[in-house]
Amino acid sequence: MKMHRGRIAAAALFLGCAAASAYAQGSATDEIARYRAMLADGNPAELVVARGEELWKTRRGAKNVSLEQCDFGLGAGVLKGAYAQMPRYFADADQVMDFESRLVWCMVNLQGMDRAAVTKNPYSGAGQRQTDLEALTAYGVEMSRGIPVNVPQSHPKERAAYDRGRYAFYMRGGPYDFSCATCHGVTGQRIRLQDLPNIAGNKPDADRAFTTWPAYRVSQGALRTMQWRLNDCFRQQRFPDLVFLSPTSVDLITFLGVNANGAKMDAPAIKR
Amino acid sequence: MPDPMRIRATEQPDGVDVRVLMSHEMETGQRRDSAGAIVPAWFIQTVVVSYAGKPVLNAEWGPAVAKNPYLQFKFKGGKKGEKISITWVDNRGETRTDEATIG
Amino acid sequence: MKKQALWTALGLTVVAGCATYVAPTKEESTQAIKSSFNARGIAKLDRLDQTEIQAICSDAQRTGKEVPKAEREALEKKVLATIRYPADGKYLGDFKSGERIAQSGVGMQWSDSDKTVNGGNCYACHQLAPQEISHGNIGPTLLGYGKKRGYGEPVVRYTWGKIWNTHAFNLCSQMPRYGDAGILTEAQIKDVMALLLDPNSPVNK
Amino acid sequence: MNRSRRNFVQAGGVLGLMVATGLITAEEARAQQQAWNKAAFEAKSLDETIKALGGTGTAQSADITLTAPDIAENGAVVPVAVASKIPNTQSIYILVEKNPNALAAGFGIPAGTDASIATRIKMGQTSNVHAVVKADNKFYVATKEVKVTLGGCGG
Repeated sequence: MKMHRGRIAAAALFLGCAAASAYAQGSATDEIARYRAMLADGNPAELVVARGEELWKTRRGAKNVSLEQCDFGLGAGVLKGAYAQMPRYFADADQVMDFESRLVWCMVNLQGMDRAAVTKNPYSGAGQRQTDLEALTAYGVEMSRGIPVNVPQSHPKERAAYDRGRYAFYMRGGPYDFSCATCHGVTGQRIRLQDLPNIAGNKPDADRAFTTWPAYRVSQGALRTMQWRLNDCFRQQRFPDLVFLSPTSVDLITFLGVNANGAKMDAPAIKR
Repeated sequence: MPDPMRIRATEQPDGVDVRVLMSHEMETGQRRDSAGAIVPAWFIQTVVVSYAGKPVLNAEWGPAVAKNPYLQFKFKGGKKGEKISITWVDNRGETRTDEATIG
Repeated sequence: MKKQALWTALGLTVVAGCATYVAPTKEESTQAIKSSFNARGIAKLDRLDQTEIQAICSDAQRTGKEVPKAEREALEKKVLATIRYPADGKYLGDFKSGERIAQSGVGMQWSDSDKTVNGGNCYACHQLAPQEISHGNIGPTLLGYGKKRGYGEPVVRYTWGKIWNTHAFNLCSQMPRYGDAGILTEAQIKDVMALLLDPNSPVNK
Repeated sequence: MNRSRRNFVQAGGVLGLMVATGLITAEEARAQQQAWNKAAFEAKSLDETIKALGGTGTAQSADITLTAPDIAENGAVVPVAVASKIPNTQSIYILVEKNPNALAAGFGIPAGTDASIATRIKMGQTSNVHAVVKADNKFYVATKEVKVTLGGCGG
């Protein structure tokens, strides 16, 4: 707990730097902001959330039960606020799990589904219906809207996940020599016209990076989850394929979540 | 069976504000799949919104309406607690009708 | 707070007051990463094996400690010696083709194929031709590149080297090694050079 | 079933077509779909589209407000709103000059409905967007350019 406060304080120190190097925003970026504001109302993610809620309450799997008794860390059946407090350590699985990992765990252990089948195609392709995992995750995060992020760092495995996540964040590799920090380590940077949140060194940026995922991506016409976000970052980093629910995915989500502690969840959001 | 629409209809001083999201691919007929084959056009062609048995909006769309279409408009004379109904029909003849209560 | 800062700065494995916690070692962190990726398409697992410079620059950024000057300069000098200049002595190609290369961001992702013609994606980070408003700011603006610096031999040779392997001039630069890593062909680099250094290029208009 | 054909026709059928009318049901919408104006949606330009809608030409109008961003971050979703102050507005159309087919959407506005709609369209590239209004069987237009930008780091 002490550690965790320390990190918030450290992150807060960077606020001054953020103000000093104000975003380089010309008229083009102002117009992009206007474009985004025009899209804010009527987020198609609502359609996916509605389907997720339906799936949540439907009896499915070999055991023919719903997910309503799944334990996301706040007790069996408590979904409200759970996403904002994950990843966290689960004794029954003896590992740190992000929301999507725990969702799959419940589909397998509670509903009796086959893990390989459930995780085979986690992300919908172009022109395909959103997957059940995407819909359920959308509903899950909607149930944390407005709730402050509080990703725990009390268990040693939670802290190890953060530290490994931080290591992965700075690891340059591949033919382009990119790391996460190449794009997300300096305040006020843009790729093309897209603002790049400085995830490690700027508290408002770090907050936004965690609290606005999952999001409906208009460029893909689909809701995308945090697991997808990381997978697609690594694809563009020219790394190999980040495995769904892999240790590094959970480690990085822990790193992102802890850096955003205290900020209010605002997802599913809508993005380019 | 297509997914349900999300409809918000709210009474305001100058009329009933209607906002609708529809779940639809809106394929243009220009996109190629990973095998290089053209994905056939598939899009909503007609939307009808009605209140008290009368149309309050009609729409005809082509494939250039964005995926998961959004529509917002206002009509006069609607009362809180009453229902509006919305139907869409696509070029495959698939259709969906949903109702919402004016709030 | 002080201890926290110390821990962050030095990467100490044990934190006071949390005696039961042992932070993962570099090896453990690396192992976790290697177990988390699958080879897919053209992106094989060897991409996770860091080069010497990748490792040094990752450590520097993570710990907030700059690479010592002597070490940095020695490495830069080593890289400088590896730059391959065009055999025919011709540095400039076609700026129109250079513009297309600067616009394209594809290549070397697992979603690309070995037949994909790689782009340079220059606009992702740099301003170039004034007509393109959708440009990033991770790198400096290159608007008026030749006009400002002149078109002489030293500028031309430096620019070629910078594109071929940026680490010769700035060890931990974020820019890809377009020539050294085989991202662009020699002919493509000539076209990008022309975009920067042909007086008729929109960049210099 | 209170079938009131006249009501609907007077309100101005979509795209000026005579459409099947009646109580608004799925059947009604299906009937309208049968009358979908293929020619209008296959037209390549503003002029061709107006012709297919039964008009002869358009007049610029300051009474049409076309709201769209100057720059769209992504062409797949471009928010567009059109409001008309022209009396007796019957229909509103949204056209994109450089799309493969110009007409994106048409809206029939019955009496009692505000001549003001908002929706989202696709744009293949930077282009003029036209808001066309049909009122008293005449066509009016307002135009605005929307720039479509590229984004991301892998495209």
